[in-house]
Amino acid sequence: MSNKISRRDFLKISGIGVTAAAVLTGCGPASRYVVRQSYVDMPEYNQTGKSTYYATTCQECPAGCGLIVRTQEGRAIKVEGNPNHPVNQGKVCSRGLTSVQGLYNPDRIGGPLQRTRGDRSSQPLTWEEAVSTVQNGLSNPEKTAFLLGLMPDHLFDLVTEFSETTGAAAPVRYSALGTLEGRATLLAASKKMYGTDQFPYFDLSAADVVFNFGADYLETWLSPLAYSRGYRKMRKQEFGKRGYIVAFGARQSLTASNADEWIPVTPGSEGLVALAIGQITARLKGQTIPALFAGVNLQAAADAAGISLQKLQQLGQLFANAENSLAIPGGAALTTSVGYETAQAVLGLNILADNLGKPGGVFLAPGTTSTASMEAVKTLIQRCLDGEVDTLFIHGCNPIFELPDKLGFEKALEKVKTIISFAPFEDETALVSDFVFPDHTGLESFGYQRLLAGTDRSTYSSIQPVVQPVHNTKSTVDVLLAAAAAIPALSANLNYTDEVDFIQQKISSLIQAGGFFTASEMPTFWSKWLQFGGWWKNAANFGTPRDATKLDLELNMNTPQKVTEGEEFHLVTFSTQMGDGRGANRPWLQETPDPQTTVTWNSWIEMHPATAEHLGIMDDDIVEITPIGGTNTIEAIVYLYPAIRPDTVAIPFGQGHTALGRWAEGRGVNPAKLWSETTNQAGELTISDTLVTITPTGRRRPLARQESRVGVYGDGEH
Amino acid sequence: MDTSIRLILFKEDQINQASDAIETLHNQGIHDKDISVISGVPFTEKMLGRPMAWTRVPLIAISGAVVGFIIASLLNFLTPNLYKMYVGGMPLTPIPTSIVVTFELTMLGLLIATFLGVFVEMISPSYGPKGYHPKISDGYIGILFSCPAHIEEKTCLELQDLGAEMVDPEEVKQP
Amino acid sequence: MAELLKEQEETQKWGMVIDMDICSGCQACVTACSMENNVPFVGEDEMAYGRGLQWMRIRRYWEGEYPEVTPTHQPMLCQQCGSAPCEPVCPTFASVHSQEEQINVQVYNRCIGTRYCANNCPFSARVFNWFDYETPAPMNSYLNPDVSVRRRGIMEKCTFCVQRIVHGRQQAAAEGREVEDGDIVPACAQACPTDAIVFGDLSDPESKVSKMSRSDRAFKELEELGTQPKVIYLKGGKSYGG
Amino acid sequence: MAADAKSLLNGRKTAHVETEAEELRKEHLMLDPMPRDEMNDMVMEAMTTTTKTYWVWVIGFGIAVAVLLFGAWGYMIATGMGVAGIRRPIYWGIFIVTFVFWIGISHAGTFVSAILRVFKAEFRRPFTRAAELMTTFGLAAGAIYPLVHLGRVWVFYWMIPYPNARWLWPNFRSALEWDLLAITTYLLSSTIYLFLPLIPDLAMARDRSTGIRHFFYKTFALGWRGTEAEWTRLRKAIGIFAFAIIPVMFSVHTIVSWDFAVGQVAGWHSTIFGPYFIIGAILSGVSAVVTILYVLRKTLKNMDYFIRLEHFDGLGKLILIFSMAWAYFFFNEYLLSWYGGEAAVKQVLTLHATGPTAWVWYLMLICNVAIPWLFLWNKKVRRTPWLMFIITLLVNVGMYAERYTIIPLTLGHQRSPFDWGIYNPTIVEVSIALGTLCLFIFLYLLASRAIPLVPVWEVQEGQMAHSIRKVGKTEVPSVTELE
Repeated sequence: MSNKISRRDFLKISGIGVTAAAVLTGCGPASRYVVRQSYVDMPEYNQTGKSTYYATTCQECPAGCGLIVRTQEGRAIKVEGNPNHPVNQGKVCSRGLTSVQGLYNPDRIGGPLQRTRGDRSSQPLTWEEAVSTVQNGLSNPEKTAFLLGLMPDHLFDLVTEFSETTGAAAPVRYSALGTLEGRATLLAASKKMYGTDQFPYFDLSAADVVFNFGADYLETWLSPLAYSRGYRKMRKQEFGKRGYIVAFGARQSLTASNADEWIPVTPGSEGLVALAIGQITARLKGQTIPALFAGVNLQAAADAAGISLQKLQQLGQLFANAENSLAIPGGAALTTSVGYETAQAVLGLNILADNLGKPGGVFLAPGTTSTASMEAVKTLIQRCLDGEVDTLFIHGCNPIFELPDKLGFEKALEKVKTIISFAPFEDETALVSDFVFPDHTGLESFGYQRLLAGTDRSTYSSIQPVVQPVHNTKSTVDVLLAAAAAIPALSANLNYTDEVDFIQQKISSLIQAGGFFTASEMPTFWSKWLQFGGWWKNAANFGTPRDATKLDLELNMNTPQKVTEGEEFHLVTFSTQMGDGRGANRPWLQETPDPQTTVTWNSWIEMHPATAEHLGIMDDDIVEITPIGGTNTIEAIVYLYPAIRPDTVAIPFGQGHTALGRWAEGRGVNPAKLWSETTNQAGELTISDTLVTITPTGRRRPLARQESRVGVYGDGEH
Repeated sequence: MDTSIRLILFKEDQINQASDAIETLHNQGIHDKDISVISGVPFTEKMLGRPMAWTRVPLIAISGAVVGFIIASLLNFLTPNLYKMYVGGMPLTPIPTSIVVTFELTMLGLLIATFLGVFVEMISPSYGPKGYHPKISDGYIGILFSCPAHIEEKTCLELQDLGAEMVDPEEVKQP
Repeated sequence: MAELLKEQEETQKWGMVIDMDICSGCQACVTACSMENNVPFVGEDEMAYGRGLQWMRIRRYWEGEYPEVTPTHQPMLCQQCGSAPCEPVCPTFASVHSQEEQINVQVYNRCIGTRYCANNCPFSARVFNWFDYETPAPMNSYLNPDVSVRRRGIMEKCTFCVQRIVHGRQQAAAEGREVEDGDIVPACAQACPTDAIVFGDLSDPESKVSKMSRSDRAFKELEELGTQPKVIYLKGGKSYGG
Repeated sequence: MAADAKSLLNGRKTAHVETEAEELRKEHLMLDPMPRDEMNDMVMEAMTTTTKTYWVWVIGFGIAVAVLLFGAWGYMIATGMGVAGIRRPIYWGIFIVTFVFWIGISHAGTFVSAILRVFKAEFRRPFTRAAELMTTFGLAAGAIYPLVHLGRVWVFYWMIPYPNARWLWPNFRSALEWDLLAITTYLLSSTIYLFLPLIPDLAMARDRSTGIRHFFYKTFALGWRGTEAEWTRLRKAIGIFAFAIIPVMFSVHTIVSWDFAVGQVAGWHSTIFGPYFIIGAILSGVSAVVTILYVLRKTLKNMDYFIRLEHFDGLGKLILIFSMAWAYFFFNEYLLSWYGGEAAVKQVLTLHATGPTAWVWYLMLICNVAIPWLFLWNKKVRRTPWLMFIITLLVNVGMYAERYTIIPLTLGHQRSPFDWGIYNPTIVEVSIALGTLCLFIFLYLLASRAIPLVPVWEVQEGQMAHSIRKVGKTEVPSVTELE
């Protein structure tokens, strides 16, 4: 079936994209951009009444899925998946689908502007003034700092090059999404256990038994569409084989609810459980118990996790007896003080299961990456506080919203002389910046993205504008290059005429690198690159993880924090379709119900009905949530969630914006306000260690849920 | 022949005298067609010894019902075929639903025609002597008759003997 | 009647199979449907009052008791009933059966908004335009030109992406061939990350939907009402072997 | 006969009569005749007396209609149906509830003047007109709702079958189309049925009025003189109507019930809905007649002569009977649905009785069953007009609750609990509902001063047929068959 789609859709891509045509006709760089034209004078590829399809890459999260955007009369109409793209193979998630609502968002910033920090009003600037402002900042490289998002894209490469040539500090990267995924911890543990700086790829498709320790791989984790495909294949294996999934976690995520079994373990005890399972497995397999698993006391582990020893034994048996067992660490399990150890223990289970590099086991996704750890953010904050940063460039990241209040980032910003935000929307950070030089949104810009997690082959995904820029925005890469060009010291090293030139130079090595298409020279390669949505290898070239430790390491796995029953609660923050919060201004993301609760347009706090009854709280009551040892409180509306541990409450991330436009502002709460600023061994925020108390406020507010309030809990309960 | 239209009145409880009066008129050679009885309450013709009044209301009513039935049948069985539209797995012209429409429209035709019958007959020219007096609606029974001049006096006297109240011909006019 | 049935058999019957075993409940189909079909968003207050306009909804029921509690997710959309209860009750033929596609079509232009069809739909698959929903400029730029934008006072519902069906047929005709299985994919099936939604021609016994609909896991929602739904669900569930 | 009438008239004039006969006369209007001219004067006086208070009420209700009904409706048309409280899955709310309510009320006139006429229930005579007016105005108020509840009322005429540029005829398989036809038929025929017996009374009013009133009455009296031919055709027409309008009346409320019963909604799809609705409608209609009679008697001049305790008594008995019949149908419907065991239906029934809105269900049972049964067996209660006023108001509250249970509360709890919803009527809906009540009262207020509210000729006809007859040692009323 998918073959047919691809043929049909590719016919419609009509060979060559907008800019490719311009390049082929030999025009100068300026005409690489689409020029605004009247409807009566549309270019020939924009036939009235006929759709034109462009391949590009989704910029809503770092997964880098390939898109095909249907355009008509110069408008982006509908986002569809690129059927040939190795990550998503024609599929697309809610976030990608709503990216046109970002493109055409009425709350976008129309052009470069200057403002007094914190003041919503602003003065417009010209791009010349903007470039010279950037130039001022860049001319003093030691005193600059870059804060970027997680995308491994061309901007990151350019900034990295800039810092390498000038000796400026390397760009700092942060995204709350990365924190919620436990990305840094996973990468650090993977390096420790498997020896490389590569993301492990967990091959669900052929696994018999999957033990999932907290990864929300069907929702937001690393590359949800790639993992959803794996999930499907796992359920539909040959000869009717249907893999068995066990999910561990204090809160049942959508991913966990699609597992066959959900084990509600105490937050922070996942590592102990993994170790215990390892010990049981090793024993059942008749192996000598490796040092990694030897130290754990089964009974203690079961007690700490809040499950029975019998259950633990049973799980161990399940894992040991399966032909292809797989263990996945991620999410809330990794964002604790023992997250790093937990990740190692879980990755160690895979070594024990002997599945490295085997179908249904663990592979390494092609492409190395550096961790984006909280330590770097902390260093940046320190630099700011020390007055070492004169100019701070912020792109693709909204630190005011995404970082815990306790880190003091906002305070540190006061010491920075010039803050330049490249945000296309008035987000919280853009509001406290001196300048906002809005970048294009993903569907208007050029670029590429190196894919690091969800692909089985080396992949560069191409980004091209599918429509003319809606506003007077300018690509950040162009701004930086234009500024650099005026600085002799830089222009010598950063010898790129503009963004497209930069991209072409960067991808020129791919021409002969053996992708699924070849070309003799750049223009042809470029046109195919744009047409197909990127470049990738013909066949899978997974890396095989090494067993770097022989499971000889011993882990010092602390038992999880104890809570006073009925008074203190573990707080789990989970990611939703809002991603790192930037989805909140897409009305259809707001209106698409949360899969588990069907709540729309707001935040909620999930609480077990028994807990709520104990506290005298009803559905839709507003409660005040106070972190233990903290003073910031937030108020959230209670959702009685039957699939959560009674000693745990959970809040989704992404709402609670104080800026970001009409659909995002003043809606819900931001749990980052409660997070502790401590980090674990891998430099990850230990957000899942947050303990809170709950106080009813006596107020109510019905959540905008799609479900009925009664009758949905099955027979008997309601 | 010279005639004049006279009206005599009886009180509502003088129905017996009124029927006697009509008989007197008959005896005087005045035909039923020259006599009209008007009253504030209905009396049957038999009470007054009069021939049955003529009306076509029932016939008109039936015709209306037939028209309604035909219209209903056209709506039911013709219009769905003009622009065929299939709904809910039903045939184009299902009988059960058409019965409802047929019933309503037949009744509508019947009832409207009944009214039209009354209306048309009311505003149509009528036979018999014309004339009216407001006392009729006070319950009086009025007998209108066209009387040849030569027997007028005699008749009037006879009627007065029966207790009839003679109305001045000047006052007898159409309402 | 017999003629009618014969006619029905001869025409194509579009159908959908939803495999609930691999449907994760991620709601991508909901967003995809809304973006494809110009479904307006209504905002928090209206959503809270049950006036969301999603043509597709994932019904989520909790089953079991903690800790064995788990939700079931069932995508619910217009079932395109062969004997649709919504159709005969419409006084103006706004809800009619398309003889060409064998689906239930809602003709927006004819709808006067009695909402009878919506009451009569046992699947609650129909939604009503309570207001005129403005999409503030320039956001209206993304509206799909193939799909009417509905004004206030009319019903709407899933169309099986009829614009895509028509387009697929035209495309096939232009290429001088028959419509092949898989040529036509509605937005939900196209987006579905796990390919749990499959669309095709049920009257073709070799089509993927036909094959899947013969699964012993297949069932139709509220089949006992006799509405002959064209959406077939494949029973899912934990530890079910199929 | 004439002798009887004469003696009665004389008897009335002489003060000395037996107490028994006097009591009978006091009790029965038919035995208490009055010269026609006096009766005419009484009716004319009632019709033409307009006090300041009356005009305050008229203007007050006129403004209320303009604001509550047309203001709120206009606002809703301009804004969208969303200003009403309906939502998924409850697409019909107060509009349809009130619609059914008014259609029910409209059964009053037909029932009183057609069925009671056919069966020669003589006590009907003085208030047939008042009841028929209720039918017409109730229908007028009710017929607004099919328009009000349309999402696009500006194209309502697409439902009307006529050759049109759209090449499209309406769908005669839709119960709403039947509704349109049935209500049109019923509205037209009940208006005519109001008008036909009115003609002689209009002639009466014509004879004793001047100016604009005279012109109005003269026009509408169609030149009525009261000739034998005129009486004959009137009698024939009324005869046809009395028989033909009864099935129409049954069909109207049956079709209203089919709006629900043909649906697949659990709790609606019941074969007994037709008669169940008809009985409910008659119960509510007859109750409303009592309510109106009480108000007329209180506010209109000379009405205590025409409307007597015997009428409250008789209507009270009817209400009791229909309350029992309604309870029978209700139980029948409930038991069989419950026994049938279809899960969805059972769930709906359970939720009616135990859900968050169970009070509506109990209100229905209390007002429709408990109150009539507890009070109306008692002759003293039936003969206490203010008590009857309260009881009949409560019966109509109960009937409103019944329709509310059947429509929004049933729709809210259908087969999929995921979609269940609670319906909260909004101020706009309530305003429109009250607006039609105001419209009804407003029309009634105007009509009470525009047309003779008592069919004088019918009363006189009745009085002429009645007499007191001595049987043994007592005196009893007797009726002479005049027709």
